[in-house]
Amino acid sequence: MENYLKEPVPDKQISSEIISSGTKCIRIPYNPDSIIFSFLISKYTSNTDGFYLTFKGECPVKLDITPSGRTVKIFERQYNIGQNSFSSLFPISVDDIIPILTGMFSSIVLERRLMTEYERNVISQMENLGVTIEKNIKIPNYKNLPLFSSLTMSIDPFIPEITGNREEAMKALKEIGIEATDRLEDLDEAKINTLMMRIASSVMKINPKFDRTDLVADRVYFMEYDTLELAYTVLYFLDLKGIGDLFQLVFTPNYAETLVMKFRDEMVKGFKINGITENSQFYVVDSSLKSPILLQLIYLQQGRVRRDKPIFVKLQDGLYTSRYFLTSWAKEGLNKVEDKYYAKG
Amino acid sequence: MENYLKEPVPDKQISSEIISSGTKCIRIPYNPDSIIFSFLISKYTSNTDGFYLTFKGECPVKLDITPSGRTVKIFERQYNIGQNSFSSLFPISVDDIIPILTGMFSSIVLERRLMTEYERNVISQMENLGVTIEKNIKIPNYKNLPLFSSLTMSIDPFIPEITGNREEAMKALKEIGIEATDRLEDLDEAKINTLMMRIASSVMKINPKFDRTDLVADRVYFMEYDTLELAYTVLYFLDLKGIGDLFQLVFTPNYAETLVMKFRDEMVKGFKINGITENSQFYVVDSSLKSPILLQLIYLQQGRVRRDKPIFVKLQDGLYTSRYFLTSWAKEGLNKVEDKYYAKG
Amino acid sequence: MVNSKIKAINRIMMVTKKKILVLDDWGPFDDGFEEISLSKGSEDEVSTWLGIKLQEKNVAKIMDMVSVDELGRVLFQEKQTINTPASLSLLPKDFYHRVQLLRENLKQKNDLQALEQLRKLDQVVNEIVSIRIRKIMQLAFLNISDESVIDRMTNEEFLVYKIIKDIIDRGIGDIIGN
Amino acid sequence: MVNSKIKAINRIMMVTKKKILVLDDWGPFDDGFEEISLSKGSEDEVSTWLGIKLQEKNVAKIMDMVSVDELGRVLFQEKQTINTPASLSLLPKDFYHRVQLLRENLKQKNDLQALEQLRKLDQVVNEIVSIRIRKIMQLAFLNISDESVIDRMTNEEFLVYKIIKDIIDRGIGDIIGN
Amino acid sequence: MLDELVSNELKRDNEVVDIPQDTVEKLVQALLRLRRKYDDELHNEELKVFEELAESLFELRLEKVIEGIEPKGFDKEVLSVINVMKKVYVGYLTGNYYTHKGNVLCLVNKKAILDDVQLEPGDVVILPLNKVLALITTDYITPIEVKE
Amino acid sequence: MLDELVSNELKRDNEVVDIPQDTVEKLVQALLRLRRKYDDELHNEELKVFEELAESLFELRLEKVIEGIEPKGFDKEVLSVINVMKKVYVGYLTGNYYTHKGNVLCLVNKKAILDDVQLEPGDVVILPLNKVLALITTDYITPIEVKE
Repeated sequence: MENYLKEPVPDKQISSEIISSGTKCIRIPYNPDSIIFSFLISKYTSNTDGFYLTFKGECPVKLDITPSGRTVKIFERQYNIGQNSFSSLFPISVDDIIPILTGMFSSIVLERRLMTEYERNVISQMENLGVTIEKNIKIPNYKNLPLFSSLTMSIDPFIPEITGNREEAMKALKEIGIEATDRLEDLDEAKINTLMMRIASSVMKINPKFDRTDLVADRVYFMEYDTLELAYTVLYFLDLKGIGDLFQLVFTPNYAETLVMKFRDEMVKGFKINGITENSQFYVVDSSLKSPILLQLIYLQQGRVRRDKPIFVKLQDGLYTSRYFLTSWAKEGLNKVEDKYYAKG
Repeated sequence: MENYLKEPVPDKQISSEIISSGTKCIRIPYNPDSIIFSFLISKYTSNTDGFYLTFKGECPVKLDITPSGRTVKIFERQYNIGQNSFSSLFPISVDDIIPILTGMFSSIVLERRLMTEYERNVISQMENLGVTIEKNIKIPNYKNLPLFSSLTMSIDPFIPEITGNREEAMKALKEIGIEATDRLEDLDEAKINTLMMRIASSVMKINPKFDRTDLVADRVYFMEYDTLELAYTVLYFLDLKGIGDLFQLVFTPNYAETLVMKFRDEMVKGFKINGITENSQFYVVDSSLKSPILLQLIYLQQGRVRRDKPIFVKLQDGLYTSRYFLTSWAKEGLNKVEDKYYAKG
Repeated sequence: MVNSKIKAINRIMMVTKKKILVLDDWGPFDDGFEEISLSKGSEDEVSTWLGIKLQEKNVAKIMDMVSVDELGRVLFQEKQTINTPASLSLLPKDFYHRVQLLRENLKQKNDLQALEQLRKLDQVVNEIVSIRIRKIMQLAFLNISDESVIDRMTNEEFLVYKIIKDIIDRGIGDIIGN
Repeated sequence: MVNSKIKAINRIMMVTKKKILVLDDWGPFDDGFEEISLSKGSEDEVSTWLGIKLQEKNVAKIMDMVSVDELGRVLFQEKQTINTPASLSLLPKDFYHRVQLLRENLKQKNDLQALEQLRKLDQVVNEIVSIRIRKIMQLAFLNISDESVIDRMTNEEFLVYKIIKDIIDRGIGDIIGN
Repeated sequence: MLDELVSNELKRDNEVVDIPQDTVEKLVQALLRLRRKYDDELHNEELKVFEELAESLFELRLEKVIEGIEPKGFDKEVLSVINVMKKVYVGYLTGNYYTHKGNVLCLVNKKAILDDVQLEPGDVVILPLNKVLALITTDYITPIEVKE
Repeated sequence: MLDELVSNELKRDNEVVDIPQDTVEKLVQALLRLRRKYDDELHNEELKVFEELAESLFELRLEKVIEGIEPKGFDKEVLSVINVMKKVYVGYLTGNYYTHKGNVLCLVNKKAILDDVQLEPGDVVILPLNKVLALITTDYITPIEVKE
């Protein structure tokens, strides 16, 4: 009875079909986009007894990420939604714009991909609710933050010496005649060009294939929120704190402000990445940036890591990782890796 | 890996093997002997968290009653214990004599069988703890009760007109020159003979195959308890009240006194059985004796019912039966049969 | 806590023993702990709840009761020593419970004379409570915890005494150093 | 119940506002409900817990405090009207809490003079409590529930008043007909 | 705010104040953010003050329910647990359950996994009193009653 | 006997009386038999009197625990539930759980069947506060904390 549709059919109907199915349970992969989407679904189910997300158990509704794309299974019907993020399937409303955008962009950033046609279309539909889209530089929240701050937080592209180092970021800006506290809109065309050149040349040192055009992307904002910054924030806290922050962001979207502020506070302290080693089962990154997901993003740019091999962070008292990389784990947030545990799992 | 032993091997070791296996769960058929045996096991398990009896679920220890005899499965080992009651396997101790005897005789009475060699052997071993055995008349507690009372409670043999009717019992005794309040020990040989004749002739009216020798059996007593009376008591309350009375009897054996007293109180009120009808799925007995098990015992003597077809009792407001006959039921004690429920089940 | 304690005191009183006069043979009754048999004309002791039930059935009469006259005497005594807290007169622990039983008896009679007695009873008890509670407060306040004085209180009065004493001790204690 | 209520009253007082004198610029501080900024030399109001913390850090000084002298005046006033319950003098709701703050201040000083003051304070407060509780009991007993009188009680005193009044009302009520 | 809630609770002696979910929601969300945002001495002190107030609110409301006052408000269901506890406690102590040394005989109401054992409705379990209580409030089991 | 237990509980203001299981056992077994044996007006009245006493014992002991006195005796574990309740209540009200309108985000601790859904350790559930409480006491779930 499986109704497998070969052609991707992303469709807002899928969400309403899930909601109206009355399901109180979704099986999902441990991934920010699917988590956010499921919380959005749970927000609109009328079930007052409870809502359940399982990662290994059986449920009538099941989200999957396969090499050939994402699928949604609702009882016997299966939809193939291709590359599109789950969250982009959710009906647009002012109340849910922040979680929808966060889910979408966490997927886009995590997978280092472009927006799909469908997702771009979703964004257009959001424009009358205040969402803006423009081609611009891929550093977080250049609209509202001083440039040194945006540069410090730039994970993808990772700018050697500058990312994670506020002083170096300020120095670099000063060298090309930009005030550290200037925002992008304070710069003239020439200065913007110089800035882009400066960034690109830095990035190329570790990633020779990088060029200036890679610095520009479709940049989506909603109110004071930059979707890129939101995505980093959510990836970071999913690693360090776990699923809770995603829950709160979905149910009380202005919680995003708390999270983004906290993310900036943590980033402004700066961090160092001292190198990566590898064994047959995992990578170890010696770093004061504690987020294995962001570290993977950084090393993916340099072609130094494989996606399917977990990243462990080396801290003073041992190796740590997050549930994202050890999905068999029953703990949220960053946790110490027990040697024997990992040997088993 | 099944270790199926063809020859029956009843053995006290089986109980200790179950207890030392540390199981906290036994799967059993809904039957007084297996229930009592399981409660005895649970009494000696060191598990302080809980003990579980399941009738359909899976457990490492499993009791079964098959056409070819009883089996006990402990993890991968299976023992075939033949006709012997489960309770007879339990190690003898003063504390547990009452529940062991009750379990054994509930099985013997319910199955209308003789004691097995093994069970007789168990009884001999109990003799130094005060258990007595003698060939004597099969009416309940002739040692301690006035004869009219024993006769009134005689379920097997069922004595037409006399069972369940105190006045008729007294009248019958008077007719053969016995004081209603006499006990068996007050009678001389001749009077005992007359009494046996009188009973046999009554029984033969409905069961022509019956003769005087059928009136005599191995009669086992412990303190003031007659095992036959205990067996009727437990069968009766399993029907009317459910598993709780069996639990209490196992854990606090002198609870037997409360139960036996209560059983006598109920029996002394008398009862009438107005006849039986049958359809494809069940028998209906119109009776003021509310115990379907005891009613089945009565009709089995006359060859009027099959064991595998449930007995429903017709009371004023509808048909009732007990969990013993509807094992799919999740309710204890006598419950009303919903038409649609039974049609389904 | 206060409510729970008052409730508890009343409930305990339902199982304390009361003297009865047996009006009719009764029993045996197995109360789960002992077997009770009463013979007509004898005096005996039973739990209050049972006494009440037996009285309802005219099987017995509770003897540990107060009469309206006795109440009058208690009041007179209290009034005489109205300003001497330590002169609290000795009442049985279940005094107020006895008053309640008396009230219920009078209520059931439902004739004019009984109603008049009821009215008088309420007035007298009101005064007794009023004087005694005032004395008990004084005792608590003066920090008098003499066994002999405390023994003169009913169960409820002792509870009141303890609560007030606790408030005073704590009130001061809480402020002056923890 | 009594314990829980007293605890609750003390806890509520930790979030009630207190006047402070700001000794140093401080803030902004986001307390989750508002943003607080204090400028040196100004007077302001903050939650008691924050006032205490700021005082510890020498950022502010709590002004709603009592002094040992003030306590003396209160005692004098109470003594003068010792037999007139209704003449309870008006104290701030958090009077005893202020006394506690004063005590802690004195304790921290840890010099001879402070110790002497502490001793005196305890004695004075002890007397104040004693007189006032006696008056409050009288008020409860006389069934005086005048707003104007109740307003003069501190939070704790009002609780005591209510408990005693409840006992009296109930004590009588429970017996005289349910 | 929390101090007002506690204060109202103190004022009403004979009822559990009907605090609506919305009132609580505002407080909870504000404190959640505070907790998530800050981790310094002052904010921790502030949270401690709030925690103590919340504790007092719990104590005052629960004590009312224990004394028989009807639970109301956002925590109605939570407070009602006391009444279930009371019923089970009384049932146990007055011999309305089949029991031995604090263990109680119960019937399973719905599919459950207890102690890693998968159980079906109608199965029978012997459990210590505290577990009985917890599993009753989740409706997994019912003690078998001696007299209904 | 039960009235003595209640009476002792009244006398001690600052402790929960350490009532041993054995004491309770005798009472429970006696009343169990009484209940099973009789069903008449007088015995039912007697049982009512005992039920009220048991209720008082519960109220007095529980109120002590609410006020912070350590639970003791045969019902220690039952009374301790109050402290779990208090912790969860305070955690909820002061924003230590991820929450929305009285629903709380929790992690599953061990295999469980909730609402007919079979769950594994590490699964995530959103539950109303009262359910959270019941399932915490059975150790099926733990609310995810905003700050540990």
